[in-house]
Amino acid sequence: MRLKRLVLGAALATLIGVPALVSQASAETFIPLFTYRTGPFANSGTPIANGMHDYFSMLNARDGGIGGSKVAVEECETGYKNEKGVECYESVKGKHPAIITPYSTGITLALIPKAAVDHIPILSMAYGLSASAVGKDFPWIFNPPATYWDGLSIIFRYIGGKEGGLDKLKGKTIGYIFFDGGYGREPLPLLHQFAKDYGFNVKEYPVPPAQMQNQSSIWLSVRRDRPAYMIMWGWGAMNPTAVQEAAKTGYPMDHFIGIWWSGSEDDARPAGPAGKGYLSLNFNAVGANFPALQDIKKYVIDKGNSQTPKGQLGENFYNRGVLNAAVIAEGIRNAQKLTGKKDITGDEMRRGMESLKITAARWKEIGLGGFAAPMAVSCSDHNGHHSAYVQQWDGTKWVKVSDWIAPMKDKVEPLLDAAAADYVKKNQPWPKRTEACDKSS
Amino acid sequence: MRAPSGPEIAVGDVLLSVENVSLSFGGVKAVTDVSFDIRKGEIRAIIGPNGAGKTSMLNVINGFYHPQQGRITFKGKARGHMRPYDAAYGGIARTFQNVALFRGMTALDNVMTGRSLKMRRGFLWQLLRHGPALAEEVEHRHRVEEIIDFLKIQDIRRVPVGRLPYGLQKRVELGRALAMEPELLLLDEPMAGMNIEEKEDMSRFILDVNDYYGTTIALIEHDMGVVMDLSDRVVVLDHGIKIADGTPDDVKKDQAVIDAYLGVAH
Amino acid sequence: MFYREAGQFKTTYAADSALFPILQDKIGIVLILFVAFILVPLTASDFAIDSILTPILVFSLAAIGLNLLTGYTGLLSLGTGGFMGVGAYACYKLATFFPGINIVVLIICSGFFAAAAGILFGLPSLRIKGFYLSVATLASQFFLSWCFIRIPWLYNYNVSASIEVPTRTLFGVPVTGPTATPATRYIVVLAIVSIMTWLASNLIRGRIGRTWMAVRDMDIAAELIGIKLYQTKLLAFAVSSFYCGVAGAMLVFLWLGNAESESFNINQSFLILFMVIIGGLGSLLGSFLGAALIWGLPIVLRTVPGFFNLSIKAATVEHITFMTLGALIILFLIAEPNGLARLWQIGKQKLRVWPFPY
Amino acid sequence: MHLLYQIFIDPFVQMGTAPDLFVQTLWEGLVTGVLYSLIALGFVLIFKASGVFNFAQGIMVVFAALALVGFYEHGVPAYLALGLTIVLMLILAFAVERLILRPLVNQAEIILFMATFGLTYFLIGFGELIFGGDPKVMISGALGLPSGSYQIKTLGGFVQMQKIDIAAAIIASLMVASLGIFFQKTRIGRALRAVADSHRAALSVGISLEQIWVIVWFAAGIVALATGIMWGARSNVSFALEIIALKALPVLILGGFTSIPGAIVGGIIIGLGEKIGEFYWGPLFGSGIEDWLAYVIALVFLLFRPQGLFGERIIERI
Repeated sequence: MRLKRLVLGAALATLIGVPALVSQASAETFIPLFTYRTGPFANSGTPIANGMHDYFSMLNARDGGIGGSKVAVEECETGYKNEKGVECYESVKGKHPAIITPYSTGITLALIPKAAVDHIPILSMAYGLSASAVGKDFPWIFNPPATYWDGLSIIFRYIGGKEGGLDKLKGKTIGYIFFDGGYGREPLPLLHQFAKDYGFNVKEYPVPPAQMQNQSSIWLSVRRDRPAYMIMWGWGAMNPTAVQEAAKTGYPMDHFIGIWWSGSEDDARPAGPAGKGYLSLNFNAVGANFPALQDIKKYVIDKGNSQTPKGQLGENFYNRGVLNAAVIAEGIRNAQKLTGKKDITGDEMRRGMESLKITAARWKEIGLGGFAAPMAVSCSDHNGHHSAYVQQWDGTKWVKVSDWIAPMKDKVEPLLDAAAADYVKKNQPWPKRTEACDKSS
Repeated sequence: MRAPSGPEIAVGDVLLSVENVSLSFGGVKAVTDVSFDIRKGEIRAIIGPNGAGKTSMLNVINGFYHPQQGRITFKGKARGHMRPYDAAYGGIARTFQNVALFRGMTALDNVMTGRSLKMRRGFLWQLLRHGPALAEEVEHRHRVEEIIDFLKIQDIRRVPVGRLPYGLQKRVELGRALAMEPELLLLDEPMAGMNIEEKEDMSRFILDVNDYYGTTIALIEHDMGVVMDLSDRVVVLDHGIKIADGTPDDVKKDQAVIDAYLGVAH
Repeated sequence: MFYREAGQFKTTYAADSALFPILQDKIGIVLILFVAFILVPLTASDFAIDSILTPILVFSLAAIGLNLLTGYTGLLSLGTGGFMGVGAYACYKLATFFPGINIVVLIICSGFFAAAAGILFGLPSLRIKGFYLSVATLASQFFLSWCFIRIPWLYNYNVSASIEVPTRTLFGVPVTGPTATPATRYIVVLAIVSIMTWLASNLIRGRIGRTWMAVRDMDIAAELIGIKLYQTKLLAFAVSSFYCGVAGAMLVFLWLGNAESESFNINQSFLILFMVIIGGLGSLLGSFLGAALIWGLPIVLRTVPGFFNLSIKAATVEHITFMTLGALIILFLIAEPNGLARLWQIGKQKLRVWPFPY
Repeated sequence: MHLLYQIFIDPFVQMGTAPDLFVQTLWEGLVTGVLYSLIALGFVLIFKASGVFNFAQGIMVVFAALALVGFYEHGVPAYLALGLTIVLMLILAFAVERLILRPLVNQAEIILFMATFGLTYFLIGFGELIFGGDPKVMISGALGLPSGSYQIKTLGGFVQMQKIDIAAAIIASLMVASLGIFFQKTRIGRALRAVADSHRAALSVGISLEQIWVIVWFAAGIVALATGIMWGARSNVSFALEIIALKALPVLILGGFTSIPGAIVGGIIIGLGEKIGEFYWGPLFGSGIEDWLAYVIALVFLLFRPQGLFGERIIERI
């Protein structure tokens, strides 16, 4: 009886005590980070979250923020779930965020229509809706440095280089193993177009979300179909399982190429020595040998202000997070320059992002020389279609094995424009772009 | 209790006849070649020691079990393979040895379910619960309230039956069967586990049902006194075989019956 | 003292079986509706409406759907998410084919598609019972999720494999799409949920509800008093799926604005089942209470540290939320296995006899 | 016509023309089936003795494996970590009995079922809080489990068998055998069987119900640990494993909720059916049908035998 009363009391107290959500940041730039350190995708999400968080903390500790404005970072745990992502968005949108990074294609898709209404820019760095690169239709969405279609075309350029020409693929089979959701399905149209152009066959191996760790029959099929190359669009627990199963079936690992989201150390490491040779795309450097990363170590990690475990600094996805944060920081600086204001809100941030240019010299200036390719975003092109490189797992770490490879813009852009037009057509009435372009872009 | 001339005058047309029915479960014989009939307006008892196949017999009559052999004729029509609700449609209602009420529902709702068969308004009207649907509901509520008055369970209408004492549950169950306005009412040990007062009440109700509604009743009962007082005719089963059939007085004197009850070896 | 029914005599059976037979309850419900329809949209913040109230209402409707099947008819289903998905995708296709028809009409119509799916996957219930049946519904869940991704026609061949909600208006005001305000969407959801709850309460108070409960409590006896089991069960599947389907359509069109196959996965089914059991099997009110607790509790828990100005890591908060939710579910079950609705009833009973203990 | 050929002829032609792949598929199906069986076994143990449909079995698998790796990562030697994890599972069994089962005794099945949902949530949060949510690499090497594989050149190709899979099959058989001996030969085992029939009967053997609950939950915990090690070694240890545990449900449907041989045979049928179905018929549907195939197999099966593989025919009484 007493227990009953206790429970009742506790329940009532929590229900009544719903606190009002009012808090207003002042003299600072508010940047919410949608992260996931829980759930089946935590392996991919955690290092990225750490990288983003640490870079901003470092800027605050070392420089007192960006251009005199402190960065107020708030993490919102999404667990990679769309509902949670939307909830996070609703809970931060009243606090005037400068920019939002959803870190999930599903959440990005849900936020795209809202962004224009609420005037909040969204940075989906090389994920999300490829078509959102078209600035005329999606003024509020940014997805540099490259789209998935760019990524696929880079993979094919690499394969072409290895084979001595893409025409050599004629009559061969290319296998495509992918996370069976929007993310993994997006490259399919381009893949099939390549198949037509170069005369190869495509074998699709979809991995349903519930089967991420149960891929043995898929790899048996791979053994039967003997594809010349395997291309992977995987995420979360799917990646390490795929690499392990590939090694088990004896698939030649140096013919197995993952997209940039299938290239974390944790993806290749569980396969042990058998995973040696596995390839993946990347657009940021690995390793901690950069002044900015050393500053992170000095100002943040060594001071105990970080959740980063030992050894994660410099790993691929950690650096991906750093890159993401650096792009945001540069966007803020650019916006400050354009507007002359210190604290940046969404409207100004959009202008800052639309004329963002990070040259090799600028990368060097911010202590990240050679960390990533030069990056430029314009009012009409919110992506830039930049280069990426191929890295190979040597059994303990990633090694860069190719030059920076540019995507096949001629193949990608028509697809992009068609996709953007299709999106707009299907979502009528889609708001026409009214935001003016800055001159500098 | 019953007028002495009962058996003779209560004889009417045959309402239901059971002919050479056999039923077995995977080799175990429950009922073997049993035949008897039930006449309109009578109270017919089925008695016998434990495991005699009495309940199986009732289950056969209302279509819950399908006999391997034999034939059942109800209201002059032989019935083929039928489902229990066919029996219910035909006018056979039933109570159970271990009360089979809908435990989560109130007494009133339990009795109201007995009216389901008679309610005609379709799904859309039910959704709106206005006009004809409400009128129908109210009309049937009147009939149900009559039964509730008749069984004197007015005060427990709103109580979920799971919380009622056993005797009252039995009464509610009788009410549910009566709500179906059956022509033939099957009662499976209506007085099991009751004290003497409750038994008297229940006997009264059974007789009243028989008199007042003219319902034909077939009942299984262990209490010989009750059986002899209530019933017009008695059929006796033992190990699935019919060993006697006749008026209570005849049956009482039957040697096979006495042996069966005293457990004389065959 | 104030909550007494003494002196309120009913003179007709119709009044006796009314939804709120007691005057105080009538006043109460009018008050609640006033607050919900008028006060809340005027005063509550966008976050409160869009992240707490609207989802609670949407999930309540799905919970009512599941409750009709599991709580009232006793058929345990783990396929709620799939049926919600059928509603959502049906609504999306309908909106594509009939852009001229009002979106609210389409949302309701999409329920019929879910009902058809419910009947189809309810067919095994004729032979299979209990936990065994729940596995049959699990099959429907996984099969439907698979369809939502593998049949591109369902999402109009969108490259993103997800469905996007176009802007549609009602009386000139946008109710779906990004320009619809949270308050507008909330009012539409509230209206649909209120009406459908009322209809459900009509059903369960009448013949159909009684036959459902009879099948739940003792299917054999129900059959013997003339209830056709398979018709009754299939009707329950159909009505239940209809409710779930409408909830699914509202989830996409009036709340999230976008969805993919994963929005209707097995976890969604479990979430709704939680709501039903915690709220109370066989209680419409319980469906609301359960949805409010299961959806609202994590949000409340997440805001608690901020309330006390504690800086706890987002992930830690999430872990603790999980633990607390799990512990609370167990605690509630121990305290009152019949759910929040039963607690509510006990409270009302106490109020009725107050200040005397009995 | 072509479709009919693809459905009814082509798969069998493939089986004939590439027998090595067919044998490999059978092997994969068998190994997966054994792992499904192990999860189902945990369910059966608990259901048999306490009538609780333990939804948390899947998360117990993850929790046990996570704890094992977690201890090891904190510098505990592998075998000691194994011992510590076993102790942890014992503590869990005690806690479950004391905090969940005892207060909920005599409640309806669905309430207990729901309580195990609560337990699932709790263990997810607790596990991630203590050991972290990031996936871990199973310490199969440190535990002395074999790695690498045997390649048998045969049938015009080769059949590859992972040593860890062979070990999984052997350990699973040992586990089943020892459980069988435990149930048949020991006093506690007999009591457990008695309790499955009647709780009062168990009391007469002189063992309290509470003790029995602790024992079965502990046994289920050990089974979960074994499952976690084996499956963790195949991919890695992460919370995504939990969803695979749902596959135990169709296994239970086939084998019945109370039959240990049923769980084993059911698991193997589901494993084989799923792999063969996916490999030979999957491409017709664009692959990836494994997601629901197991449930559909179970469903079709149920329609013909509602009582399951080893269940007795139900005679309804009233």
